[in-house]
Amino acid sequence: MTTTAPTPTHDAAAPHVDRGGRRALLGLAGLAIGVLFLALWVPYNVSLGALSDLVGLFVLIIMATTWNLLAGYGGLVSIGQQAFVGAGGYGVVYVADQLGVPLLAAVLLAGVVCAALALPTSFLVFRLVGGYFAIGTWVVAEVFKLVTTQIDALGGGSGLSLEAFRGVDRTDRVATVYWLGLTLAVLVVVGTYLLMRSRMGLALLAIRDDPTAAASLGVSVRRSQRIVYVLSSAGAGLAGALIAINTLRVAPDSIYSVNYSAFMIFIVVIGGIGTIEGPIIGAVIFFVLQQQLAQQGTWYLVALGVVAIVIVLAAPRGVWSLISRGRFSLFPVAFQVRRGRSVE
Amino acid sequence: MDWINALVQGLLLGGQYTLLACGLSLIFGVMRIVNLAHGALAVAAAYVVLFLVDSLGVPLVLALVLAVAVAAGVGYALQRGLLNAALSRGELAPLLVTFGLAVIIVNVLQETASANSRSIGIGDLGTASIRIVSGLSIGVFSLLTLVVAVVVITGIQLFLARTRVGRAMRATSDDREAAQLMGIDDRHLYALATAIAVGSVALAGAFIGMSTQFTPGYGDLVLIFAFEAVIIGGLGSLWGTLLGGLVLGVAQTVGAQIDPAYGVLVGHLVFLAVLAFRPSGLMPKMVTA
Amino acid sequence: MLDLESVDVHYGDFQAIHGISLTLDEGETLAMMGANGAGKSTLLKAVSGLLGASAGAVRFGGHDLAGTAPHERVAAGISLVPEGRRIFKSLTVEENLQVGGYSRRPGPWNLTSVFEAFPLLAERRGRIGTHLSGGEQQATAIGRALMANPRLLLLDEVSLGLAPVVVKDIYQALPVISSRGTTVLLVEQDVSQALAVADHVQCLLEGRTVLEAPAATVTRDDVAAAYFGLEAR
Amino acid sequence: MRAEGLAKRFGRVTTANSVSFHVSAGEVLGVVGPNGAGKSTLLDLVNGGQRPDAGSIILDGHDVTSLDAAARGRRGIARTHQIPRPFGGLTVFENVLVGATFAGQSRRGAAYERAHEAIATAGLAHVENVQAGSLRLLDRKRLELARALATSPRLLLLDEIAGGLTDRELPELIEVIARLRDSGMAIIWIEHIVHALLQVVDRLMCLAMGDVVATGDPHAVMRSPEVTEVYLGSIPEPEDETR
Amino acid sequence: GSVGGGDAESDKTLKIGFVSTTTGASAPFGEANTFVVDEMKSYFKENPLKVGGDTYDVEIVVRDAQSDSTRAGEVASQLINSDDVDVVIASSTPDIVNPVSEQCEANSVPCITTVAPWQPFAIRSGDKPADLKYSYHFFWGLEDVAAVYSDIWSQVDNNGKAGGMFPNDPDGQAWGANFPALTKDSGVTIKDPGNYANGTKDFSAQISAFKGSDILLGVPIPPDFTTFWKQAKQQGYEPKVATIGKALLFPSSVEALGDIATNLSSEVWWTPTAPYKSSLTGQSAKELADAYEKKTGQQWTQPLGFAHALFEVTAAAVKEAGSTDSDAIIGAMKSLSVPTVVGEVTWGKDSGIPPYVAKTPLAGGQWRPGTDHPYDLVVVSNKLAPEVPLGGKAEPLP
Ligand SMILES: Nc1ncnc2c1ncn2[C@@H]1O[C@H](COP(=O)(O)OP(=O)(O)OP(=O)(O)O)[C@@H](O)[C@H]1O
Ligand SMILES: Nc1ncnc2c1ncn2[C@@H]1O[C@H](COP(=O)(O)OP(=O)(O)OP(=O)(O)O)[C@@H](O)[C@H]1O
Ligand SMILES: [Mg+2]
Ligand SMILES: [Mg+2]
Repeated sequence: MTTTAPTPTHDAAAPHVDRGGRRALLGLAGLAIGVLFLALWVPYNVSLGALSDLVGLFVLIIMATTWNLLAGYGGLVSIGQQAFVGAGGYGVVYVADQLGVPLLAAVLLAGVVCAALALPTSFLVFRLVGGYFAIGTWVVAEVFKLVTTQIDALGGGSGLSLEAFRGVDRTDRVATVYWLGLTLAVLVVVGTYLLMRSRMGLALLAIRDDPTAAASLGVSVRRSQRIVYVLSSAGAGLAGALIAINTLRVAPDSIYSVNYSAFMIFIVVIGGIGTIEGPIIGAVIFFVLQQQLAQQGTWYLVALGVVAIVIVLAAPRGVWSLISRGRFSLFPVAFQVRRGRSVE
Repeated sequence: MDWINALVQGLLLGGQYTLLACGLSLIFGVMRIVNLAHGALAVAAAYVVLFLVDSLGVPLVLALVLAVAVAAGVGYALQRGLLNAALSRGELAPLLVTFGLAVIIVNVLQETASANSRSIGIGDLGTASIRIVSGLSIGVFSLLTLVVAVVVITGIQLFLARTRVGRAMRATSDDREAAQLMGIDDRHLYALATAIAVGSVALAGAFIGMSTQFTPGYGDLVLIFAFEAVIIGGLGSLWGTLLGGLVLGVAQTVGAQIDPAYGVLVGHLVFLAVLAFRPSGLMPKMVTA
Repeated sequence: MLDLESVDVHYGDFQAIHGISLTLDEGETLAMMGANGAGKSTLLKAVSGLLGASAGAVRFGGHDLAGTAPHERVAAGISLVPEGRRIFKSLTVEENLQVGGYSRRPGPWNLTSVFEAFPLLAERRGRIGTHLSGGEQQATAIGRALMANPRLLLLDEVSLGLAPVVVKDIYQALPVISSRGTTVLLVEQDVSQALAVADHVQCLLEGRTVLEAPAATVTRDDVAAAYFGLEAR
Repeated sequence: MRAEGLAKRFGRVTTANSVSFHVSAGEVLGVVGPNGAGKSTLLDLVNGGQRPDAGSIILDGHDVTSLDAAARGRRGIARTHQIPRPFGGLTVFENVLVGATFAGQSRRGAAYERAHEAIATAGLAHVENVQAGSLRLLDRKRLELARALATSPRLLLLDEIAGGLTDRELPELIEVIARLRDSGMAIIWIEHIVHALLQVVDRLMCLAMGDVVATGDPHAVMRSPEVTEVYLGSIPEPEDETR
Repeated sequence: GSVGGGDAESDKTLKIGFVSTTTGASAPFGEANTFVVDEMKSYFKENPLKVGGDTYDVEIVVRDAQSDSTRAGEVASQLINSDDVDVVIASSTPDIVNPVSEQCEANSVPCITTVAPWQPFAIRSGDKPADLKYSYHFFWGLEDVAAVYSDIWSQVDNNGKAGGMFPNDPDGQAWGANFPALTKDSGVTIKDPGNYANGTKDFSAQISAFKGSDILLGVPIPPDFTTFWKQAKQQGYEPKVATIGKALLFPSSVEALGDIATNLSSEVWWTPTAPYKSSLTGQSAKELADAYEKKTGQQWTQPLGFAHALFEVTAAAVKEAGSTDSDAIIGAMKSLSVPTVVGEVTWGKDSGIPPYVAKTPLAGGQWRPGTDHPYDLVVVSNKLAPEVPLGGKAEPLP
């Protein structure tokens, strides 16, 4: 149905919408080079220990990226994503050891299990908003933990060791986990990027800013948020699975620790919430801090606390915005209107 | 009788949760800050009391008063120095700042006071009880905690509902800029709110310190219960927080009576059930804080 | 009583007000007019202290207000009814008014006199802010500002969104307010309403004064002409 | 669109008390009424932002009462909010694109085109790349309109979009509304600026206390004694509402 | 190159990686570690290890597991893969030693652990001991602690009924699963209402279940025991004897209980009065404890001796192996026997336990108001370790 003829002033220049296509390609090319470097050069030139540490970095990237998807784009600030880190960790051990699924498939299956758990959970936690949602998700994570400790097949309160990897050559094992971690991290980041460039991304941004207005414009608020919650929980599950196959053991208090959520918040806020780049940069910062300062024991943790406070107060939009100054983006999702001749 | 006992002990336990939760409720209600440092602050206050009593020989009651005063001062400074700034930097900033604070407090305590368990000695008071019938006794100290919790929460509630400053606090919570236009110094009022909250946390911490042993990291173990009490009750209603604390306490003891494994779990499940059926809590906005 | 001397106001890099001066004597009413975005609200914010002037001076009763916070200006007798009402959503109407009196300045306005002036509020005294309609909110906002017994009342588009009956009422109340010794600085779109109550008129265009005259000497067309400046780009 | 017997209560406050009305394609229904009469609430009920306690809403012969706001949006009901609710973190274009994409055109190119058109109609082209959060009030109101238009609505609900416009800006808006009507859109317009309303509306409805006081020919309605009494205020009391 | 080709090897240095717990909830377990590591560093500096004909420098790399199980696995992996340690040692709670051992198994690096009863260490999933090749553990088992507890109970008049407080953690699970069978012979039946979650704030359910039981036993964490014990007093549950693991391990937690700590009993794995000597420094248990108290100003704690013994065992194993090669060390461990400051540690001696476990002597003690310290741990049972002198007889609770 035609409703209006555009007013004459604006006829002249045909506007076109720029989504940073060229620069996006550049960004992706840069990323691809970085990934190739990590995939093909690094493994042959650093120690096994460094490789195994880097898995920790990939875990952080996955956790932060998916948490950013949830909070930064979906507007759902959760402090309970450790529920799925834990479920993913236990999931991979259970599926690999008890069901005998090959390890790589077991990791993916753990992600699927988490998605399946997240779906019913969402019906409960979505009744809550804001601070209530945050605390509610935390409690849900505690429930996940307590229920896990009641299941004998999962080792009750003691935890489980991963046996599927026993007897695998050390180099093979570290290399497998490393490449798997890298692959998953890349998939999660690229997947998030593509999601944000899709219709869904636009819907999410609208919902984050004003759900009521979004609804009246035809956006299915609940459905979109639910999809994001399920996806990001699956991501947290993958991270948990990676942790488990890297450390070879899961214990309830540890794998369901609320610290994971604290770290996710730390990384995302420090890096820059609501951007694709922010969580990656934040993860690198956090990783470096962890590697450099962990020897200092207590003081390391104090330093972490101080860094969190200082950065948040000094650069509330995160480190990425300090670097980019809002002028460019490696992963552009914004729509920029350009006109041949300006009408202004 | 076991069940009645579970119920009564649950109410007493609820007193402890309530006492811990009222500061949280105030900060959450007035500034929407999810204060992750709450547990750490409580424990820090317990160490202050311990230090005053054990090292300086200050009488316990005086030590409590001093600790509350010190904590209130710390709360005021914290708000003016850090949290006000964090508040103006988006909703996640306070979350991260309080988390950072918690980590700092816990680890500085560990460096200075060591990781050993401590307790604030209260002698026979800790074990004294009133026997109602066989199989049902009420611990004097638990009862005292409940009474103190009710007194503190009533005090804060009346303050918010009835006084000029309390009203101004709620107004500031609604709209900071508009509050300034009413002649309200918003930063000062927020700092006052935090001072009151942290003061009450100090009291809660001291009572925890008297009832059990604590280590620098102990606060994390109880923080979630305090949050649950606040939220079961409903945002901004301190009566709700009291009700929430009691409901949670009873849920845990009754759950434990079914099977000790279920104590904490049933508490969480009741919390989730309340939210599923009444997402804004049991008593939202009786007086909005 | 209120003196602005070549005041500049910036939002970051953007200069919204360019060297505006004005003088307002005790008990006078000044109507500030101008198209959307002319800088009227910005000027009021600068007077109430929500924004700082980047150059020039804002003087009230002879004192330079530079560096005084909004709440201190309220204590000195400046009250702003902000654009968009901004009432306290979780407080009742009555509590909103009480908070308005937070600074405890003495004067004719108190709960009773405000309820007298706005009977519609008296009826809804117990209702909380979220449950008020737009007009009810506006009335509350004005009443709230009066509770501070201001010497200078700044009104930013108070008739926006109000039923004609309420608008009429407010404009009937204005002379009463100023007759009680309150100086009024009024921002208004409705030219005839404004001209009816104002002593002086000042028109802004893109942050600069383009017309300044006693209300009695100005016609609707003069004001429209001042607006023309904008259209002529 | 037809509404039958709509009722809505908030606790003790009745904001709609069995309200029935209709509006057809190519028609503008004006709504006036004292503040707090329940006008905005009525729009909420029509667009699905709130559920009525009773009554039904029929769009093109289909009962849509049970649909939520998003579904109704996709069926062609769009609204503007009295207090603008922009997506502050998105640019104006992106704001409008949301409407164009989810309730209008799902194909990307078509959605872009729709968004450009809506922006042009609402006169927002000069700020299309600006973050909506930093817009001033007038542009926010225009944005409300643009977003609603982008959904290609068949029923447009306008809530006080003329407030704050200058004497020069008003005619432009009226012209836009007239053009929209002529293109076959059904429009419900709430406004307190009566003289503006009178220039385009085909019928006028006056609400008070959740009841329809008068409805029909605009001028006749405005002259009716009930309306004069409750709305225009010929009697000294500002509003005649009893609880 | 090959994956992980960035490694660099160095010779004639023994590199020991120590997974410690200096921060977090289990920090009290690691309190003595810093002291021991400092002592060992200066000891080895002056006395490099003589292995065969060679002299080996000893380097100690400490990493903090922050009381977190996952972190323990990570730091163990770092020690192995980044720091290239020759041996990993770890102590304190199954939550820490198990993930460390898993890493060593996966990376084929010798691992020596202690301070966790052998059952929760060995039984990782299901109910069979795991098949471990690189991990060697020394400590006692539940059968020992059960024997010690039975001995203490037998010294006090009781009705043969016991209440057990077992949390839902590795220790609590192992105790709850094993104790009833182990104490049956001594005629004591244990009432176990079920494993509760750590951090439980109300024990009314347990207290009403335990009423009428003269004996109390359990492995709660310290704050939980304090809560329990005070509530028990309030609600009128007064057992005649209480033997509690973990919660009564550290003097500070006993002190924190105040008066109601008197005569509570606990197992004693190490005490300065034991007649053992360090095979490295020659210090007696008493001298080690005194040195610790002098340097830190804190009362000695039991993990002190075991932290020291970890280094004794490691040094002995490397000497026996003749090199730092992991297979050689593993070979040596199989039948290693070392006299340490916690007693004789010998692998491959006991047939009833997994081959990678060596048992250490265990006594029982009771906390009594002391002279130098507020509370002293007085040995009241030495049935399993007759060489440890008794300090008295078990007394009933006041
Ligand atoms: N927070 C802000 N940040 C940046 N620019 C702003 C901000 N607020 C207003 N402006 C700009 O300052 C100029 C003056 O705005 P102001 O709100 O004072 O206008 P106004 O005359 O009150 O208009 P209106 O009739 O719309 O209320 C406008 O160009 C506006 O875009
Ligand atoms: N959520 C709510 N709970 C209780 N009362 C409400 C709620 N929302 C609106 N109301 C009340 O319903 C009445 C109608 O409100 P509505 O916003 O529809 O009025 P309106 O006709 O649009 O007025 P205005 O012209 O001032 O915008 C008002 O009296 C208002 O106080
Ligand atoms: Mg304005
Ligand atoms: Mg309205």
